[in-house]
Amino acid sequence: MNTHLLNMLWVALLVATVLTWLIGKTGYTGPLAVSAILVIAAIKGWMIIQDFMGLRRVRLLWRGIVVGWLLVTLAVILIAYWLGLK
Amino acid sequence: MQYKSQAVAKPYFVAAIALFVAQILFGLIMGLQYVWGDFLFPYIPFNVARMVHTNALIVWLLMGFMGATYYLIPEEAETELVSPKLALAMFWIFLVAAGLTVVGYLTVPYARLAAMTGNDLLPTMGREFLEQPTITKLGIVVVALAFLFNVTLTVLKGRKTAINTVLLIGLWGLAVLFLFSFVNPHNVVRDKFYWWWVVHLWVEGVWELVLGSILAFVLIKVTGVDREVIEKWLYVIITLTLVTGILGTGHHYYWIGTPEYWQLIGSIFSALEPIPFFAMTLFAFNMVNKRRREHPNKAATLWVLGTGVMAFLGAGVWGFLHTLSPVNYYTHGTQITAAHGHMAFYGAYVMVNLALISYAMPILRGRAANSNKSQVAEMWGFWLMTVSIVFITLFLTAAGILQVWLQRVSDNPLPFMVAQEQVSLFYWMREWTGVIFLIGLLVYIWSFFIPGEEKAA
Amino acid sequence: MNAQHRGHAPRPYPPGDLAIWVFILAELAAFFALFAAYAFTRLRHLELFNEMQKTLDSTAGMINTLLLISGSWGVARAVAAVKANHVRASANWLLMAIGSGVGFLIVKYFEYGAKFSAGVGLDTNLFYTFYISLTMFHALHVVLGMVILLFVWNKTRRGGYSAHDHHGMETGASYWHMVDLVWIVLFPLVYVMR
Amino acid sequence: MSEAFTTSTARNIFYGGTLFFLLVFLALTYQTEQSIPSRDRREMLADAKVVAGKKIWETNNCIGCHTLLGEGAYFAPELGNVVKRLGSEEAVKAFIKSRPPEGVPGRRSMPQFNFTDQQLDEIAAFLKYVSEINSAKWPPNIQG
Repeated sequence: MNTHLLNMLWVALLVATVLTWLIGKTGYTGPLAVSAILVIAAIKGWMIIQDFMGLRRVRLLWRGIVVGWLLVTLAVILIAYWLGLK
Repeated sequence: MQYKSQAVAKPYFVAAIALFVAQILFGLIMGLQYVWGDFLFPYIPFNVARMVHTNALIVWLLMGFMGATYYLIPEEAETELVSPKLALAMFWIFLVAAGLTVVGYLTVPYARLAAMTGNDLLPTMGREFLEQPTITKLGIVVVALAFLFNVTLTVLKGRKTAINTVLLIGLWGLAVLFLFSFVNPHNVVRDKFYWWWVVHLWVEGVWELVLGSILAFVLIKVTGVDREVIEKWLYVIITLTLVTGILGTGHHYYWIGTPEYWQLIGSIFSALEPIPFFAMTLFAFNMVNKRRREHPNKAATLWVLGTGVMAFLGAGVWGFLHTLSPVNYYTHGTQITAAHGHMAFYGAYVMVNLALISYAMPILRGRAANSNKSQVAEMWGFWLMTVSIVFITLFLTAAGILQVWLQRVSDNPLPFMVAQEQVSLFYWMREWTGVIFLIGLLVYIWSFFIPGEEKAA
Repeated sequence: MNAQHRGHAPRPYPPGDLAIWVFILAELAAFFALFAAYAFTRLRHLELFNEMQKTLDSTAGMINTLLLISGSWGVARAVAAVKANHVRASANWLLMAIGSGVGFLIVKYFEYGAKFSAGVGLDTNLFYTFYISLTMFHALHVVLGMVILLFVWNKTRRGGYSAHDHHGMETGASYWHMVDLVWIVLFPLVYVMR
Repeated sequence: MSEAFTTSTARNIFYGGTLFFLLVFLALTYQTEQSIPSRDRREMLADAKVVAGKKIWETNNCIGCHTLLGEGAYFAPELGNVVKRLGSEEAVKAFIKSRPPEGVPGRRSMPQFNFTDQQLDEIAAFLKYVSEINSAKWPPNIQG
């Protein structure tokens, strides 16, 4: 495993986390903020699944299950949020 | 039969099936009382018939488990049972105690029975499924201890496999949790809370370990698949069982005065409870597909596959149907629960017992498998009983849905008894299906008496 | 290690023991159900949830996210190190991950402490039922993950793993990453978005 | 497959996972015990009649036909809210007393238990106590 890549991802994940927190702190709400937050979560989760968990080199079925979990979970959250807007 | 002491299993199996017949007969009486209210009244009131029906079920399943344990432990541990005499003595004590208890139910008013058996000293009677007199309960503890002593020592001196380890964990858990039947606080909420530690943690917890290990044992025998593979599956299945089942207890804590967060926890974990049952179905079919030998006992294989499917349907699907708290709010304590109970008990515990009996009984009688004729009759029994239970479940589900609608959902909710009359058609259909079930059971028993030993031991 | 894999057909099974993956999938299913239940219950109690969310300490949540991510990174580095046969470094990376778990629990301790001393409990209101159930359940997974990592660390320290045999370490690592992954969803859902 | 999936790991996950969820369950049990005093009306148990009533409830196997907070048999009406449904404890007592010993032809009927007046008081007190337990708004309506 490329340790350099791991380090880069680590920094990226830290930055993304602070970004999410800032969105909350600055009081941004609404569809745009929530979409941004969920997209950030998706990217973070994807990085963890692909390279920390190491599923990048595993056949599609297993990767699909875990990435699928992430996307479906976030999609359900988004749908519930969207329904709440009406 | 590889070990002489396995023979002690035989009386357990015979008694189990005899009690099974009693269970069904009293079930038919109750079913009739649903539509013919004063049938046998006041000689056998409904509650008495129900006690016999449910207690006979529990006792015969336990008898079957014990017989199964005595049969499979020597073979797994590769050593004779520590004390076959103790096993036989316990058999008779258990049988006589169970018999006397049933006689007590049928001949004496329940309050008198309670007074006669010293319920005042340690009141434990009169709670669903735990109606047995306190002295019977103490007797069960003694029998269980002697039984566990016997089989645990056998395993300790012999080979320890995943199957006998899991079986022992299940049996010890069963015995330890039974001790909660002696916990009977005055506070109804706490009473119910710990009552479920016996009832739920039995059937959706430790009993499933027993079920899993018996199933694994029979699968190894009839398919010839590597023990290694089957044992892995066994561990995965029982992990899923306990991971979901322990917190799944929460689905009983919705409306009995316990805090409302149980609605969240109970709903989530019991929604996952079908997973282990689904895994069990996959397991059974997978192993049979991968079989390395054609075992002459086709009937046993059928029972094993049946267990996988019916346990998933009855415990998994029908359980899930009414387990989420918003649904359960309406279905709690209706015929839906009864529907689930019938198919789950049959699909999981009745069938696994019959699977092991089907496999072991011919061997105990000195042959690898019964004659074709006998097996055909047994399979007829299988199909008659299984199809009947499916229809009983469907009719009770229909009755339940209608009951929920009339009594709880509609704009002008009907009183309980009025709603009951509205659904009596389904009760009649259930009763007739019950008769077919009894016929199936009789065919099954008849198959034991069909001679012929085409296959040598 | 990297070169070995490049250009090869994908591996049939995820890293670690398949049994842990069955367990991981069951856990993910449980968390999915919890998240979905949260999201849809929020829908019916929008005002309560939006108002109550403001009482949460999102900074504590953010620090905890950083800690878990760092722990996950540490474990990934530990696996990379053992594959390169740097056993000592691997053990140290594991220790760092365990340390991040300890940090997580310390932050949680203060966070809960503040809530409980304010009289908040599981049945204060629906939002807190979810907040406490979800985060407490997750925190217990952190504890379990730490116990697993402690075993793995101990075995690594004694030279139990090597470039040839690190199946057990990958098993523990996969579980730890799952705990992290779940938090990545939990943090924005419960602490931030409204 | 055999390398990817070992029996010893499966076994350890079984023990670890079970222990984990058992501990969670015990912790929740502790929490439940802490919080139910506000819901279970335990102060009513100070009345000896309620305690005696529960014993009569048990020794006559009422649960063999009825449900109580939805648990029991489904042959006869729910009794968790029966005091509210019939209107008063007096009405409950009158109903129990009025059951014909030989039953009602063709219909379900409760047996005649020949309770003394004191026993009837005790049963009614017990059912009154159960009706006041906070059961999260269950049953959905007065019919139980």
